[in-house]
Amino acid sequence: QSKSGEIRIAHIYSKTGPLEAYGKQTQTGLMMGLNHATGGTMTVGGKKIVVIEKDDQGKPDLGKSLLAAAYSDDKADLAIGPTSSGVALALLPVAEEYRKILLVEPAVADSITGDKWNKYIFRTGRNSSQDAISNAVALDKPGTVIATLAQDYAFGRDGVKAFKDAIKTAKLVHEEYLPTNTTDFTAGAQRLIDKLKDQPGRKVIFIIWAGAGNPFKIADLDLKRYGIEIATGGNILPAMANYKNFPGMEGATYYYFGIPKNPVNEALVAEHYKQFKSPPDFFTAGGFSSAMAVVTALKKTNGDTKTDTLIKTMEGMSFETPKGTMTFRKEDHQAMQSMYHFKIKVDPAFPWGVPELVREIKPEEMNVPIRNKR
Amino acid sequence: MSEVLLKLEGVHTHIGAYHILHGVDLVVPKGQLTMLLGRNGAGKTTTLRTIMGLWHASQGRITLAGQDITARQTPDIATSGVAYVPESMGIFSDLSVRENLLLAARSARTLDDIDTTRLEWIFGLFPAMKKFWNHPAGKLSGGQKQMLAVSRAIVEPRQLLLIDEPSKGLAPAIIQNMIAAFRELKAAQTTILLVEQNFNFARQLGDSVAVMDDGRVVHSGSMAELAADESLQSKLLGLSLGAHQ
Amino acid sequence: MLQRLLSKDLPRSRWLAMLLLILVLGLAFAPFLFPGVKALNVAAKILIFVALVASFDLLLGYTGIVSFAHTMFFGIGAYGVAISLSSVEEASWSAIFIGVLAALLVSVLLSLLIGLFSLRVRAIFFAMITLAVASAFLTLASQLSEFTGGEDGLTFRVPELLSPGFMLREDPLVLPWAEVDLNGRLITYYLIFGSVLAIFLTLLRIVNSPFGRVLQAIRENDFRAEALGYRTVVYRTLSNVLSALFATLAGCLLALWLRYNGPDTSLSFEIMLDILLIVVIGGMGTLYGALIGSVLFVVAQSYLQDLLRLIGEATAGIPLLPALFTPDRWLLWLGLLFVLSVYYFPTGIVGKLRERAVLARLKELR
Amino acid sequence: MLETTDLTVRFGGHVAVNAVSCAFEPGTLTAIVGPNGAGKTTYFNLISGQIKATAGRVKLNGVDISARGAPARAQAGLGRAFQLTNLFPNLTVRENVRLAVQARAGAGLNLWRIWSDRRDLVVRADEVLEAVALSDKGDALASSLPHGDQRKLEVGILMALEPQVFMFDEPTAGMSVDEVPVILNLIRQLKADRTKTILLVEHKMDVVRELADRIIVLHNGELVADGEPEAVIASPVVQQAYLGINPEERDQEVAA
Amino acid sequence: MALVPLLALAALPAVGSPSTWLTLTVAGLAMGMIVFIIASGLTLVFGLMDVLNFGHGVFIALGAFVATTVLASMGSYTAADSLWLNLLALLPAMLVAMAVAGALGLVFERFIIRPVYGMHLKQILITMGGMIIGEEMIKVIWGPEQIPLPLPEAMRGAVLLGDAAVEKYRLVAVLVGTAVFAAMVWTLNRTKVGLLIRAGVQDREMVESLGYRIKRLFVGVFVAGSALAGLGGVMWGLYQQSVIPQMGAQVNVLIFIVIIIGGLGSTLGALIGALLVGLMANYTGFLVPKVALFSNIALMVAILLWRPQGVYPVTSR
Ligand SMILES: Nc1ncnc2c1ncn2[C@@H]1O[C@H](COP(=O)(O)OP(=O)(O)OP(=O)(O)O)[C@@H](O)[C@H]1O
Ligand SMILES: Nc1ncnc2c1ncn2[C@@H]1O[C@H](COP(=O)(O)OP(=O)(O)OP(=O)(O)O)[C@@H](O)[C@H]1O
Ligand SMILES: [Mg+2]
Ligand SMILES: [Mg+2]
Repeated sequence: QSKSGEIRIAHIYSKTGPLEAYGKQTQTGLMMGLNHATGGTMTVGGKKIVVIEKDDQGKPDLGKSLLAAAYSDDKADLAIGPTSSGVALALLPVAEEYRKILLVEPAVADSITGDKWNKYIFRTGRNSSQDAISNAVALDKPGTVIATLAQDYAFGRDGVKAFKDAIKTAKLVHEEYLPTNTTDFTAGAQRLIDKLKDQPGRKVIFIIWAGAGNPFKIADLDLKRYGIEIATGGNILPAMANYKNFPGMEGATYYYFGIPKNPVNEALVAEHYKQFKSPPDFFTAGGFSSAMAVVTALKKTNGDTKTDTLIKTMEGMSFETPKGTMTFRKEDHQAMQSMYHFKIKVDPAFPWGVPELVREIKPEEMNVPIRNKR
Repeated sequence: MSEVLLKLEGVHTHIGAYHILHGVDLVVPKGQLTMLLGRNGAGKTTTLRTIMGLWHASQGRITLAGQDITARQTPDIATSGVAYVPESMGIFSDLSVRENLLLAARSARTLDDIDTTRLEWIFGLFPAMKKFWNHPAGKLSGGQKQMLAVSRAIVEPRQLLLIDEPSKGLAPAIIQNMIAAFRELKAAQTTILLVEQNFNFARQLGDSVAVMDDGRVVHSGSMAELAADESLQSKLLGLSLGAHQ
Repeated sequence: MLQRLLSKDLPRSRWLAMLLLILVLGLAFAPFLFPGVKALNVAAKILIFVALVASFDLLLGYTGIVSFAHTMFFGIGAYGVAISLSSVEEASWSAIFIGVLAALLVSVLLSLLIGLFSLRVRAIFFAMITLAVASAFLTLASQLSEFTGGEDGLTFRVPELLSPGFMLREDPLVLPWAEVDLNGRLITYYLIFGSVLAIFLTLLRIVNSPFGRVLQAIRENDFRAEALGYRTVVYRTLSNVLSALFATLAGCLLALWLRYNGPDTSLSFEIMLDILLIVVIGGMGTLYGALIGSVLFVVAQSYLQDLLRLIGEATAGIPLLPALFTPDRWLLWLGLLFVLSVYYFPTGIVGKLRERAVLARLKELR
Repeated sequence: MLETTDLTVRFGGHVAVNAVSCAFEPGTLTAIVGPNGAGKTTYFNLISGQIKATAGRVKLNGVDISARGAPARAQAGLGRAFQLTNLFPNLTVRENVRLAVQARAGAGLNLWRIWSDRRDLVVRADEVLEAVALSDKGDALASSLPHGDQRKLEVGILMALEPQVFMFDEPTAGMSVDEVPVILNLIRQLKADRTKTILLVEHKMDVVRELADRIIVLHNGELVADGEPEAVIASPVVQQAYLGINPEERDQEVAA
Repeated sequence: MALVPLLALAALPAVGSPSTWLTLTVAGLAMGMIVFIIASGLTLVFGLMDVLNFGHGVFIALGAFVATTVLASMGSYTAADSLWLNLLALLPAMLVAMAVAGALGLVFERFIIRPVYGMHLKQILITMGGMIIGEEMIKVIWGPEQIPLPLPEAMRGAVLLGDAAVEKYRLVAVLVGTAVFAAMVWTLNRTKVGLLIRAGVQDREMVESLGYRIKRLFVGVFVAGSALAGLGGVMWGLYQQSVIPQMGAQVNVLIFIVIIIGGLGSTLGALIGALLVGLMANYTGFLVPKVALFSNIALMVAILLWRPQGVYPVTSR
C-alpha cells in the first residue's frame, strides 16, 4: 500500500519535552545506522528509505495519534520509537490496530514485551530485566551485602524486583524507595546507613535512578567511614560526570563507546566523531541498532514491507549492532544482547568517570524471563 | 491681583473614548485659596487629576509657577511641590497611619526626620491620628480616613495643595479645625485649590472661586462676590435659596 | 428559537457571528472537509477543549475564581471511563455509563470540599491551594498504579460501535478531494460533537440565568453581594461544583476518544495552562471565547511544528535563524504566543470584536 | 421593630461600640450622630451583620437574629447603604439595581430561566433609577460615574431592596447641592409610608434637624444621648464633642 | 518563630537515635537555607510586589547555567583543594550569575511584567510564556542536555559531629543564606523601599502623587529579585551538582509554597517557611518516605488552616 519505490519508516520520539536529549541521540543513531547498513545508498532492494520524524513530546496521547497518523495518513510501512515507556505502552495497541510493525527503541519497560505485548511489537532496546540482571551478575558475590535505592514508582520497583530475583549468593538487606522528585537524600541515606552499618562483609548500595535528582550525593555523607560502597548501572555521558567521584565503582552498563570491540561500533564511533567531534552516547547506539535490525530484515525480504513477511523474517533473526550480534527472541521479540560489567576509572582526559570493561556478560549468561502470553 | 501660581488654558481631557473636559481655563493665584465648585459630573475631579498628571490633557496648557507641566509625569509634578488629596482618599489601607504619613513625608527617611512641631500640629487638628498611630489605616472610620488623607498632604510644606472634597464625612467640629488649618497654611504662603460641595465651608474659606459645568469653567471671580449674590448661586450651583445655613 | 437556544446571549458583532458560524460548521463537517487521522484528532481535541474551557470560564470569567484544580476534574472524568472500561472484559455501554456516573460523583464530592475550603482563604491563596491539591492528585494518580496504571496510564477498548473496526459501510465514502472511512471513529466524533454542543448550550443558559448574573456580581464585589442578601458561599460553591461536573464530562469524552488515559494526558499542569490561555485569547466571561480560543490554540499547537519546519527550511543558511525556527523549538513560539496574546487581546478576541461593534455603532449614532 | 441589646464589639483593646441598647420603631426616622470614629458605621455593621458582635443581641420584630450572617439579615429585611461607596464597578448602573431587585424577589438560585425574561424585575429596576434621577445613565458602567452619582446609585440599590429597615450612612456626602433634595425627598417618602424603620447617619445638622423624629448620639462607642432633635442638639455633649462649639478649647489647640 | 524548634523537638522522640536526629535536623535546616536562597527573590517579587511570577524559575535556571560556564572557564581554581582558590572561582560565578539574571530581569520587567501589574491571571499567563521562552532559549544556547556542575573540591564531603555527618556544602549554604537574609532585612526595614512597594501595589497613582517614581522602584526591586534568583540558581545547581533547563520549573511550586507558608512579603516568614519545609522533608523522609511526597503540600494546607494569611503576613492580600 505504500508508494512503490519507497520504504517509509516513521520515527516517533521525544524531539522535544523532558526526554529531548535522549530522543535526539536515538534519531542521530538511527540515521547513521541506516546510512551504514545501506552502504550510504539509503536504498534497500531498489527502494528508497524515507524517514518520517514525529515528535511525541513525551506525551502518550500525542504519541498515539501521531503513530496512527503515520500509519494511515503518511502510509508508513513500519515505525520505530518511542523514547519513553509511557508513550510506548500507549502505542502498542495502535500497531495492532493498523497491523504494522512497531520496533521499540529505547523504551525499557518490561511490560512492552511482557503482558502488554502483541505480535507487531519488536524491541532492539534492552528491557529493565536485562539491566537489572546484568547488574546483579556484576555484583552477585558471596559475602556481599546489598541495599537498593530506587525511585518510588513502577520503573524503580520493577527494576529492584528483577534485580532481587537475579541475585543468587549475595544478601539483599533493604530496599529504599524515595519519591521521584526527591532532592534532599539525607533522610533516605540515613535509613540506608542504619540498615547497613552493622552488617559484615562488603557493603553496597545499588542505585536505580533515572531523571532529576542526584542520589549520588549520599556519598557526601561520608559513607566510607562505615565501609559502604555505591554501585549503579550505566548512563548517558553527562550523567556519568558524577561517577568521577567514585573511582572503582562497579556495575553493569548497556553501552559505553569505548567498550565493545567490533567493526560496527568502530564505524559508529568514527562517524560520530566525524560529524559531532564527540563520542556516541547511550541512546545513539540504540538508534543505530534499530536501523541495523530494520535494514537486515528488509534485505532478507528484498524490500518487501508486507507486515506478515517482515514478522516472519524478524522472529529469531540475528543482526549486527555496535554491541555485537543481537537476536530477536522468537517468543517475545525482545532482542537478546550483551551487557558490560564495568569498573570506574578516573581519566583526566574525559570529563566523566570512564567505565572500564571488567567482563562482557553474554546473552546466554542472563536468564531473562519471558513475560508475555502468545 | 497677586501672582499666578497655576494656570490652565483651554485644557481638554479624554478618558478612553469619552471627551470629558472641553477647554478648561483656570487661574489659581499664589498664596490664595481657590474654590472649584460645580454639580456632580461637572469635571472637577477630572480637572484636578489632569493637573496632577494622572490623566493627560489632549489639548491645552497647564503651567505651574511659569513652567509648562502639561506633559510631565505625576512624580515630577509632585516633587515640584504639589500635594494631592483625591476624592477617594487614596489611603494605603495595609499600612499603618504612621507609615502612611512617613511615605507622605518625602524627605524623611525615618519618623525622626519629620518635624515634630508639624506632627503635633496635625495631632492637634485631628486627634484621631495620634490615637490610631499604629493602626492599619484601612480600619479607620470614614471620617478618620479623610483626616489621614488631608494629614498626608500637609505633613510637609508644599507650595500647592489640590484637595478634592475634604469635608465629606467629617463631623462639624473637625470641619472647623480644618478651616482653621487651611487658614494657617494660607498664612504660610501655601496655595490651595479646593473642590467642595459644602457651600458653607467654601464660603468661609475661599478667596476666589471658579464654577464648572459640563467640562468648562462657567464662572470665575471672587468668593465674596458669589457669596453675596444668591441668585448667581442658584443659577450656577442650583442652590435653593436659603436651603443651607 | 435560535435566540432561546443561545439564551438570548447573541454574539453582538457581525464579524463574531460570522466567525462562530464558520467554526461551528467547520467542526460539524470536519471529518469530510479535512480527511485524515491527524485532522480528525485535532478536530476532536478542539471539541473537547471547547467543553473544558467553557466550563472553566464559568468559574473564572463569570465567578472570578482562579482555580488550578480544573484539570483534576477533567482527569477524574477521564479516569472514570478509563478505569471502568479497562476493568471489564467486554467493553460495554453500561461500563461507560457507570464510569461516567462514578466520576461525576467523585467530582461533586471533591469540588464541594474544595468549594467549602475556598471560603476560608483569600483568592490568591485559594489559587495556590488548588495548585497544590492538583499536583497532589497528580502524584496520587501516578502512585496508585494498580488502579490507575501509574505513570504508564491505561489503554482500553471501547464498545464495538465506537471502535475503528466497526464499519457503517464497507467501502469508504469517495469525495472529490478524499476518501472518508465511515467507521466507529466517525460515530465517536459525532457523539462528542453532540455532547459538546449540549454542554455548551447548557453552560450558556446557566450564565444567562439569574444565577449567572449573581455570579458576575460576586466576581465584581462579593462583599456587596452579601449585603444584598446573596449567600456568596452557596453561589460560589455551586459554581465550583457545576464547573467541575462539566469538566468531568469533558474528561469522559477525552477518554472515549483517546481510548487511553494517563496522568500527563488529563491531569498535567500544562493542560491547565492551555485552558487559561484559551480563556484569555478567546475572551474571559464570554463563553463564545472558549470556541474561538480552542480552535485557534489547538490548531496552532498541532501545526506549529509543521509550520516551523517550512520556515526553517526557507531560512536555512541564514545564521542563527534556523536554530530558532526548528520544529524542536516550537515551544519557544508557543511561549511567544502566550505573551503576545496577553498583549494584544487584553479582552480576548470576542471582547475585541464586540468593542469594535460598539464603536461602529457609536460612530453611526454621531 | 428593630432592637439592639448591649451590642458590643471590641477590636483588640479598642471598644468601638460599647453596650448599645436601643429600639427603633417603624414609621420613625432616627438620626445617629457623633464625632468621627464614634462607632456609627460600626453600629450599622453590627446590625446588618457585616461584622460579628463581641457581645449583645440584635432582634428584628422580636426574632433574635444575632447568630445570622449578613445575607440572612438582608433577607430578613435589613437594608443597608454604605458610607464609602460600594458598588459592582464593572456592571452597568441598571444591572447594579436589577441585582438588588432580583435579590428582593429571591430569584437568584434559578439556573434555567433567561434573566431578561423576568420583565417585572427589569421594569422595577428602571423605576428605581427614575426615582434616584439616574435613568439617563442606566447603561453606563458604575465605575465611570462621577462621585455624586455613585452616591445616588448607592441609595438606589437600597431602595430597590425594599427592606423593612433602611440604614443610610451619610447618603448625601459628596453629593452636589442641587442633587441633595432628590435624595432627601426619597427619604421623606419613605417616612410618609409610616411602616418603615429608618436609621440615618448624617453630619449635616440642617438635614438632621429637618428629617429626624429622634436623635441618638454615639460617643466613643457609647450611647450618650437619645431624644427629641432640638433637645439633643442643644445638649452640651453634642455642642462640645460634636459641633465643637467651645471657643476656648479650640483657640488653645490652634495656638499649640 | 518558635515553630522551627518546636517541629525539631517533636521529631526527636519519633526519630529515636540522637545522632540520626542531629544529622537530619542539621541537614534539614541547611536545606531550608538553600531553599530560602532560591525563594528569597520571590518574596520580593510575589510577596511584596504582588506579581505572580511563574517565570521566576527561569532566573534560577539561568543563574545556574551561567555558573556552569563561568566555573568551567576556571577549572583549575575549582579543582584545587584550597578553599580560597575555590571561593575565588565561586564568587565571580555568583556575581556574574546575579548580574546576568538581573539584566534579564530588567528586560522581563519591561516587556512581560509591566503591562500586567495588578492582574494576576494575566501575570500567570504572560510569565508562563516568559518561562517557556526563557527555558527554550537556554536550550538554544546551552543545549537540552544536563550539564554537570561539580562542587569545588574543598566543599565536597562532610564534617563529622560525633556520629552525625554534615555536608560541608550545606554549611556554605547556611553562610550565604544568612548573608542574604541579613541584607534583605536591613534594606527592607531601614529604608522606605518595602513600604513604598506595598503602597504602590495598593494604589500606584497615589504613590506617584506623593512624588515617588514607582516605575523605577518596581524595576529596581524586580531586578533585585531576579538577581537573587540567579544566586539561588547557583546554589541549587551546585547542590544538585548538575543543571538541566527544566530546573526552574521544578523548583517553582516549592518556592511558591515557601512564600505562602511564610505569609506574603515577609523575609522572616520566608525563612521560617523554608526551614520548616527543609525539616519536614527530612523527618518525613526518614519516618515515612511515602508521605514525604506530600509533606510540603500538607504543611502548607495545615498552616493555612491555622493561619489563613501564613505565618508572618506583611500584607493582607
Ligand atoms: N473612568 C471614566 N470613564 C468614563 N467616564 C468617566 C470616567 N471617570 C469620569 N467620567 C465622566 O467624567 C465626567 C466628569 O467626572 P468628574 O469625576 O470629574 O466629576 P466631578 O465634577 O468631580 O463630580 P463629583 O462632584 O460627583 O465628584 C462625568 O460625566 C463622568 O461620568
Ligand atoms: N475592623 C476594625 N478593626 C479595628 N478597628 C476598627 C474596625 N472598624 C472600626 N474600627 C474603629 O472603630 C471606631 C469606630 O469606627 P466607625 O467607622 O464606626 O466610626 P464612625 O462613627 O462611622 O465615624 P465616621 O463618622 O468617621 O464615619 C474607629 O475608631 C475605628 O478606627
Ligand atoms: Mg469629583
Ligand atoms: Mg462612619
